Amino acid sequence: FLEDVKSQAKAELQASDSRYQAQRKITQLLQTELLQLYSRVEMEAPTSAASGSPAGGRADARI
Amino acid sequence: FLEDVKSQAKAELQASDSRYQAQRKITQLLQTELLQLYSRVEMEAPTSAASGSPAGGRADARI
Amino acid sequence: MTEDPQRNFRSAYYEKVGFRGVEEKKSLEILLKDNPLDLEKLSTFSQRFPLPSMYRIHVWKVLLGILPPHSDSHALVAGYRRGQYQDIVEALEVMRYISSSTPSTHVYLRMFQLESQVLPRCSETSPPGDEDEDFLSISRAMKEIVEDAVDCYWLIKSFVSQFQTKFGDSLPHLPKSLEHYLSQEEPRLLSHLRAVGALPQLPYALWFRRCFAGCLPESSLQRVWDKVISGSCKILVFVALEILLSYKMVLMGVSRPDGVVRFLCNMPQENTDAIVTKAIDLWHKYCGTPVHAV
Repeated sequence: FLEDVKSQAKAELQASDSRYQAQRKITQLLQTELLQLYSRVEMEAPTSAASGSPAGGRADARI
Repeated sequence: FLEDVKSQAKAELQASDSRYQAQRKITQLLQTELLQLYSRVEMEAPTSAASGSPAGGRADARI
Repeated sequence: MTEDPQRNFRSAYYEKVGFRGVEEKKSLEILLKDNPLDLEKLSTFSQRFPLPSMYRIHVWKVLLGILPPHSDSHALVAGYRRGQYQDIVEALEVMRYISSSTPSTHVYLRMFQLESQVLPRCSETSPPGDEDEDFLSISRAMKEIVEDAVDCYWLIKSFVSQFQTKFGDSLPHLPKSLEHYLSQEEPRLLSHLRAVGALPQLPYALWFRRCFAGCLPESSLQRVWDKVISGSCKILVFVALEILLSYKMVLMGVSRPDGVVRFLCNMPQENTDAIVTKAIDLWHKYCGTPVHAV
């Protein structure tokens, strides 16, 4: 019976954990995506003189 | 003793849950950030004719 | 005592149409009242009998581990599953991998890729590979069987993952196995297929990697998947075998391998229920009817 309670708890924990793991993968992807987008924006900045500044400004703010 | 096992299981599940909630908050922040960055890039797009396309192009490429 | 052909006929008839079905349904209902559910008994049941359609999705979810054995955890775990599904969809939308106009099967593919950490970079969107096409094919079939999107995604994901883990190593041996049983059942057809060079070109990917998704209509397919989900990949060999046997006359008349392949990839959608029934009988004949664990 004790084993029963334990295995039930384990199954619940695994399901909860799987949700957490998915969330972690999402975070990683979002970070990669943001980094790429920032570097893209910065590369484009020189060509579009004035409008380039917001992106640069934001990047500074994060450092 | 059984109660002991049960309360331990409950604590573990709660810990997993709060890890999930924390991660979810990070995700939400990053998502907001990404949405803002996308709309910024797209607003700049008209001024910098050719170089504006990547952002728009990405969305298209994904569908 | 003399044989009573009339009675035999009648019981055979009832076996097919109803009475046996009622008994089976009752015994499944008893199994489903167990708490915790006995996965071994549930597997054995679905190896032996077709699952009644009203319980199919529930049993699949339990056998695939989407729901745990303890029934009193089902609500909690189902909530977690739903949450996980929603989180992933939301993130993919924000990152513009999907939009409201993306077909659901492609949404499922992106979700699966995200969870397997193989989501291609946006800049590297290449045409879908073989594995992606297999996944999409299975998704399209599952979508016809399962209405709820959350259930559908979890079933596709767990079906594909379990199939790969459990049977990945056996898959390369299935064509040889098919050849073996064909030589037992219909050696002339085997020699013909070999002689025209069709044997190595049979649609093994469609049969053994996609588990007949896109080949059989869903009503027949789900009875095959009952067996796969409860632990047998051998059934796939017997379905393929029964397809070959059923269309023996047609196939004997085709003398080019591409003709054979074309026919089998677009096989007639009638009689597929009978083909599956005969395939299951053959499978029980060669591999035995499972009584205990499989």
